[in-house]
Amino acid sequence: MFTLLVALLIFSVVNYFISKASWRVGSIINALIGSYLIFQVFTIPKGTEVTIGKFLGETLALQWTNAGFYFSFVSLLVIVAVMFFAIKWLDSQKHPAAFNMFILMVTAGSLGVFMAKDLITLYIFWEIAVLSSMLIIPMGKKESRKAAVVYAVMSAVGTYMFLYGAFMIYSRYGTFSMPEIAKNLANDPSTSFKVAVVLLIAAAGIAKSGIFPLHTWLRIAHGNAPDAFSAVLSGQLVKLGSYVLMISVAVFPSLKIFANLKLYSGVPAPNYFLIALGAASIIIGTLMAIKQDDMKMLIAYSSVANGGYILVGIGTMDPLGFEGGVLHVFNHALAAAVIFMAFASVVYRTHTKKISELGGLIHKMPITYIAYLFAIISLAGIPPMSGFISKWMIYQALVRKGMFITAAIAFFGSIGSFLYVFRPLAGVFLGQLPRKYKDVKEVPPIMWIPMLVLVAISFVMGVWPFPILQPIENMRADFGIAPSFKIADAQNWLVRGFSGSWNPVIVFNLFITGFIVAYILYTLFPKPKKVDLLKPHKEEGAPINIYTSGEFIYTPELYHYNTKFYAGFERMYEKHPSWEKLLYMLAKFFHDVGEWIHGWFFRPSPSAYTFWLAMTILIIFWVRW
Amino acid sequence: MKERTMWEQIADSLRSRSLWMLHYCTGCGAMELPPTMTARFDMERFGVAPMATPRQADIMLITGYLNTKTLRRVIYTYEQMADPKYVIGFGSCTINGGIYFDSYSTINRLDYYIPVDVYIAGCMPRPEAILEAFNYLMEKIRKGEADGWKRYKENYEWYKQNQIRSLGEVYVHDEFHE
Amino acid sequence: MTNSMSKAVEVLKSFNPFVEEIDDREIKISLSNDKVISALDVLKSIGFSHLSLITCVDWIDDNQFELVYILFNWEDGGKILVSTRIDRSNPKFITVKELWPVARFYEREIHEFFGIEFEGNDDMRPLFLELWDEKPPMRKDFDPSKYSKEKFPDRKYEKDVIKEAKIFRGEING
Amino acid sequence: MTAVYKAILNLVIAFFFVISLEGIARKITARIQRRIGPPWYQNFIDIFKALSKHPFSNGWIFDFGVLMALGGAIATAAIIPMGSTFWTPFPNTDNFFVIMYLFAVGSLGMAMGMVGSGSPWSAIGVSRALTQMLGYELPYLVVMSSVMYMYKTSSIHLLIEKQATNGWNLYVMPIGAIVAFISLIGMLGKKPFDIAVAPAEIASGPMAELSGKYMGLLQIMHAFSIFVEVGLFVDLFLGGGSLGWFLVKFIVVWVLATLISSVLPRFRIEQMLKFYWGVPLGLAFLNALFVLLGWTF
Amino acid sequence: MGEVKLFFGPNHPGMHGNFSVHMYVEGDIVKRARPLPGFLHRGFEKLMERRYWLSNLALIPRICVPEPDINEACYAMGIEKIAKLDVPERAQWIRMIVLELARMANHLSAIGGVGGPIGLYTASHWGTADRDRILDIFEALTGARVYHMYIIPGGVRKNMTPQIEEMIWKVMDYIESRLDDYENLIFKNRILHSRLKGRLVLTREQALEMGVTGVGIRATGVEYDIRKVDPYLFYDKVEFEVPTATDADAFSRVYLKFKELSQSIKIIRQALEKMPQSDKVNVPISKGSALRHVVPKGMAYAHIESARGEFGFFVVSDGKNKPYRVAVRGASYPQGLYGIEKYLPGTRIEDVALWLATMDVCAPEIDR
Repeated sequence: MFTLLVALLIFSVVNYFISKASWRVGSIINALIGSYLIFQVFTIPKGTEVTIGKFLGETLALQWTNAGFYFSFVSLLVIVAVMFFAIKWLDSQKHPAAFNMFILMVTAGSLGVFMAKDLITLYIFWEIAVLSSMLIIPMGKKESRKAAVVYAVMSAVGTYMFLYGAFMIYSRYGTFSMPEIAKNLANDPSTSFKVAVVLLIAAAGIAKSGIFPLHTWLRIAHGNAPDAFSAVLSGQLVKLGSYVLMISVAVFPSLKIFANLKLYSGVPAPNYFLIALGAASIIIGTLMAIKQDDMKMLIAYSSVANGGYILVGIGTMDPLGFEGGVLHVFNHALAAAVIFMAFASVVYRTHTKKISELGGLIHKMPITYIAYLFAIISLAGIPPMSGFISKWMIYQALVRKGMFITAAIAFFGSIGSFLYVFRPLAGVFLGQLPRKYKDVKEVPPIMWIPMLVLVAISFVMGVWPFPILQPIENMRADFGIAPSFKIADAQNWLVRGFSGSWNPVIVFNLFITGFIVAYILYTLFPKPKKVDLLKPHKEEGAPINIYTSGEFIYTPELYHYNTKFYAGFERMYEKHPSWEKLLYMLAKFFHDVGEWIHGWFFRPSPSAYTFWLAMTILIIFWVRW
Repeated sequence: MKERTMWEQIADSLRSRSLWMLHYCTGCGAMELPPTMTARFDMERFGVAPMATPRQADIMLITGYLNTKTLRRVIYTYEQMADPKYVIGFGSCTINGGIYFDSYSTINRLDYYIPVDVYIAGCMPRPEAILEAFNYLMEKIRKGEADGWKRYKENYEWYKQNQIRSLGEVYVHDEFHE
Repeated sequence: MTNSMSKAVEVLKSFNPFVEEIDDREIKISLSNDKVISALDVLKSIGFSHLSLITCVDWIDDNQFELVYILFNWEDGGKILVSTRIDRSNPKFITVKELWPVARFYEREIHEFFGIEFEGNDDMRPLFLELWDEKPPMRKDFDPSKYSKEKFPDRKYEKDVIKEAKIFRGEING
Repeated sequence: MTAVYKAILNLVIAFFFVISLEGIARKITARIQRRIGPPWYQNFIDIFKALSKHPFSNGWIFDFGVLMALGGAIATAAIIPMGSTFWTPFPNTDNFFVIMYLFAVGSLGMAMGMVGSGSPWSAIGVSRALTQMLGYELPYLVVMSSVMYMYKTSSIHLLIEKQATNGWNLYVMPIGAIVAFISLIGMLGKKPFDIAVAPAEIASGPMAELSGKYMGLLQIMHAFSIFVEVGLFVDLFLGGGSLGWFLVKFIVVWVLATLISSVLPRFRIEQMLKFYWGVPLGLAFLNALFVLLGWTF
Repeated sequence: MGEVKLFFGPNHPGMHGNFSVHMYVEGDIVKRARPLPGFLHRGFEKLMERRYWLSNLALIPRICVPEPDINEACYAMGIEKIAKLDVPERAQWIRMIVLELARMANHLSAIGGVGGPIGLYTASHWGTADRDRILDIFEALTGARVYHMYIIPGGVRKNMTPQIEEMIWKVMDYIESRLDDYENLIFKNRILHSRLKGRLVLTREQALEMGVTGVGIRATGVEYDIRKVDPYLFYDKVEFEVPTATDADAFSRVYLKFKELSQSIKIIRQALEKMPQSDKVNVPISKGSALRHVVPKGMAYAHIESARGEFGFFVVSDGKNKPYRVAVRGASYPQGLYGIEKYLPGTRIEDVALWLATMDVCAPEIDR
């Protein structure tokens, strides 16, 4: 395993030089390596352990667990899809070679995180992933540099809290190894220490997966990263955070550790805190996503909300909730990756990411549209896509535990997700095509095939979820979250909840039957006459032939409703308190203080320098004597 | 006239009993429509109901005089309606210009521009007359004789030429429509 | 004459008005066209603040247009018709949209139907007519009947058909 | 195999029964407005007439949206239990959340197809419909969660069975039932909440571009939706009973909703949200609290 | 981009009559609006110049459809002013009754018409059905339901029989008994309050600047009613109040119409009581056959308080048998054109229909 990671890291540098010669060859090699890795993760036997070095007298090791396998597999799916996507997409970028290098580093870093057995190894690979992704974000765009800084700072806030936690643990137990820590924590009498440690470790996850107080970087980083890389950011890198959150509540078995801290329906207090943060993220993510005009920022906020779902699900430590949360990792990774790739395709062709400047692209980019459509069906949690299964599980857990307020927030987020995913659908793909895009073409197959493959995986897992549920069941067994029954009952084709079950195959068949019946009804009756929505583009002086109140309209872009799509709803929270604004105010305050000090101490005049020199000497002498 | 198939006969009989009219008051005859729709005369009894847009409507009521500005919209709207579609001309203005026969802005006969299935005489026609006209139209549809939409297709060139003669152009471009 | 009207006549003395009494609450004041705007300003300030109508009469025999501003006093119900005549061959006048903003539309209408230009009122796009290709229709020398006959064909009735035409039964389709 | 027959019976009942009821609702509204109103079978004529016309299609996504809407509605209607375990086509799949989300397929299909028509009126209508969904679903789902929490099951036929021993939920948790009924009116798109298709404001919104058979298919879809919405309410709050009783209760709920809607004007969109997120949501949480504390009848 | 261009009309269900508002919206806020009238333009003023003084009677009711009698009354009063005619007293009373009935008919359909935009269709059904009772009176009195051609220069066309008087009494009692139902259905409805109260406020300054008359200005708290300020007919001989409100919003405008209904009933009852019995209800405007009717040279402006505000006819005669010029002051001209352009921006899409309904924008009298 370690050789694999090291080889990846070394080859990423080699690939830089290959890509310098021909970036296309480099990216093809990347894609092949990625595909190989997907097969590779299946071959590694579970429980393999490799020692990689020593730190403070502790061995650093890698371990291949069920959780690591699941997360690696999901990550690789996303990364490989993006790698294939990039083979063509990179020609719109200025630094394809650097992209090829860093994306391979990100892969290595993330795999390392999922393989890490101890906190320090995790930290090292974490930083590799974060720093290499940070270097991709500003690629070629000056205005994105600030985004990279925000991303790094937010990440660092989390990471240093994580490190602090890790060293607190070390100073008390003298170990970094996670299984050891879990054992020690369970027996530790000091509650405050345990709470502090768990929350500090979780802080890295909170920062990375964009949970409430540290969610602000998502919008900036996702919005400004290179378009295809946003798919990796949202689909894969954010999941590192979910992994750490899972570590902090499941690998360190919170049910056992905080057995005396259970407040209500068997959920420990720190988990409550995390669930509350998750719920806040759901609300903030949903509300903010609904009002975004930039389509990438919209999905960035939706990642905040979905990160909240994952945290809520895992945080309940309920068999169903945990499985739902972990499955949601998979669903959201695939859906967000496809959505960002679809947007990257749109930007690739139209060079804008503002919803208000687009429209009617379905006439020109139908395949991208299909990919986007199925991705949002999954994201909104509508059967027969797999997104529904995880939401169903999370609801089951919440209702079973009687957590009504969290459940209401989860429902709000779920219905809110209809609103925000529909907005780009209506504003970008449907409606009227603006004149300036009348010569836009569909993206080449190498760009749409990865999207369709991911969509197909999500679809198949929605109809027959048992292959993906099995590793999750294994994981749950590892963490000892006792199942009272088998959730994924593949013999009876059932997914079982705490009471009541459903059969994804029947649901899918019903849907298909309904669709076929509808289609038969449709064909029975007279054939429709086509209304050519593109007529104003083709023919000068032809009015738009749809309902226009009887008047004549010739300008398609004026007859396309995409600005302030939910105006009535957006108006309700126009003047909302904003965490982001508060952070900005703080940043501005510190900046001003710095400026002030800078201005005070470093006046650009010789006399000032002389004065301060004299003062310094005086102080030194005063201290000396 | 061609023989209708059984399906067409059934369809025609259904169409006759569910007439959705376009909610468009082109002239003053629309003033007697609310009484016809409401409690006193209640034309929903016969399945006649107002509809919002031309796409859904079956009948278009030309409720009185049409000036050239309205006629353009009427033609445009008529072409947006789904086949089969029927037109009822209200009042003498649609028949021969009525009291506005010498006006510089109103047309004098409607069937010169779009085919009309039923005319109602009078200015303005009473609700009873409107109901009678609806019943007559229903009967015509049932018998398959209300074929204005077919005539419009067959004589499209003729109608277009008449429209251009009176209107100049149908799809007007002016500062409102750019 | 109501109080306000006598006062108005009093105030307008300096403008050389020609005052005609139509009714006990309605007078007509004719002014030369350079004094109209200031007279309207004065009238507005003494209570005739409601502009009922601006209209125009085409005196083709005198080759003049008569512009009539009808003002109304909400306090005692006095009506004043302020009238002025302008040249018909080069019809131009000054807008009163600063006094009454709504006058913009009255003037636009007069421009459309009589062809009078109002200086200061830029918005003179056609309002009621569309693609109008003749002289302004309200002028006396425009014959609507002829225009209608040319443009809008009429239904031709033959003598014996009229009796049998079941117009009501709708059987006379073209 | 019996499941398939039962599902077909579901669909047949949904079609004939609900469309007759829609005609009867028109009749009731007409009586309130002091008119005679159309015959009860008028809606059948309307639908088949619409299907027989030669429609316009605004592109393939328009067709696909309509098919998806109807398909989703058919799929959902086929799962709904009709008042007893015997009349439950798929006892393993009649989970509440499955029904709610399967139902959303139809809504999404309709929204997509209608916006795909390219008309801004439709887009405005769809944006209103989705916003409205945010309004009524929230109190409804909270009430439903408390029902499911109380009976420890989310399977509809089990909930019906539990009511047979425990008494109707209408008596057990009257507050919840009232909130659910208010939400039901919004779900049905009846009068104070028919914001999405307000004809005088946005020219019937999503339906602005529908012609001929598209209109007909969507009316059939609407009938299935009503069957799902009212059927769920009857199942969850008015106990079970034989198929006949189920239909009788269905009629009662439907007529009540029609009566209420015929004397109310419609809300503006944010007034609707404020309304739903005010008293009904509060009551829903109160109901949940009562359930948690065991204070049910 | 960003703004969407929508046409509210002519073929829009929220549009009463044939009129178009062309609006640029952002979200659901109207950013700019422009009226597009002229769909009902028939060239009335031109056509009147081509017809004899009395033939015009057939033409003028058609200027404003919901309330045609005001046209006849204005036209007749204008001619009477120029010709200095004395109209028989009974004819004046009958005219008053007819005008008030017309006002009631218009108000009933307007109150019902507010039901359309806000979805309270029951109100429109009730309103229209009750309006039909008034149309029955007209039918008995004049022979026609909508266009009556009843008020002619010099009086009214036919005398009012005692049976008709009795019928009017009955209908007035009936409508008065219905007022409570309206109050309960419409004006006590909380949802309707939330829709209309505080919306579309037109302050007094704005109303005066625009020249809005009728309920539009009375809703700002001013008792500006031509029946009181400039009494015509015998309005100075009957007792009635001019209801006013201070909110100046859409609700108060509708509510004022409702209040005026009972005032109209009061006026009609007084008129029926005070009306002298006589057979003489008209005087010829000049000697000779109808074709040779001439009106002396002169010009006059006659205006009355219609249901929508000040409605006036400016009549010019050159002493021949045809009018030289007739100009019409439509009551909804200011709010229908200037008001839409100036004061509609900033409101919502759903308020546009309410503006048209509560401000009583009547397209035919704008277009003529």
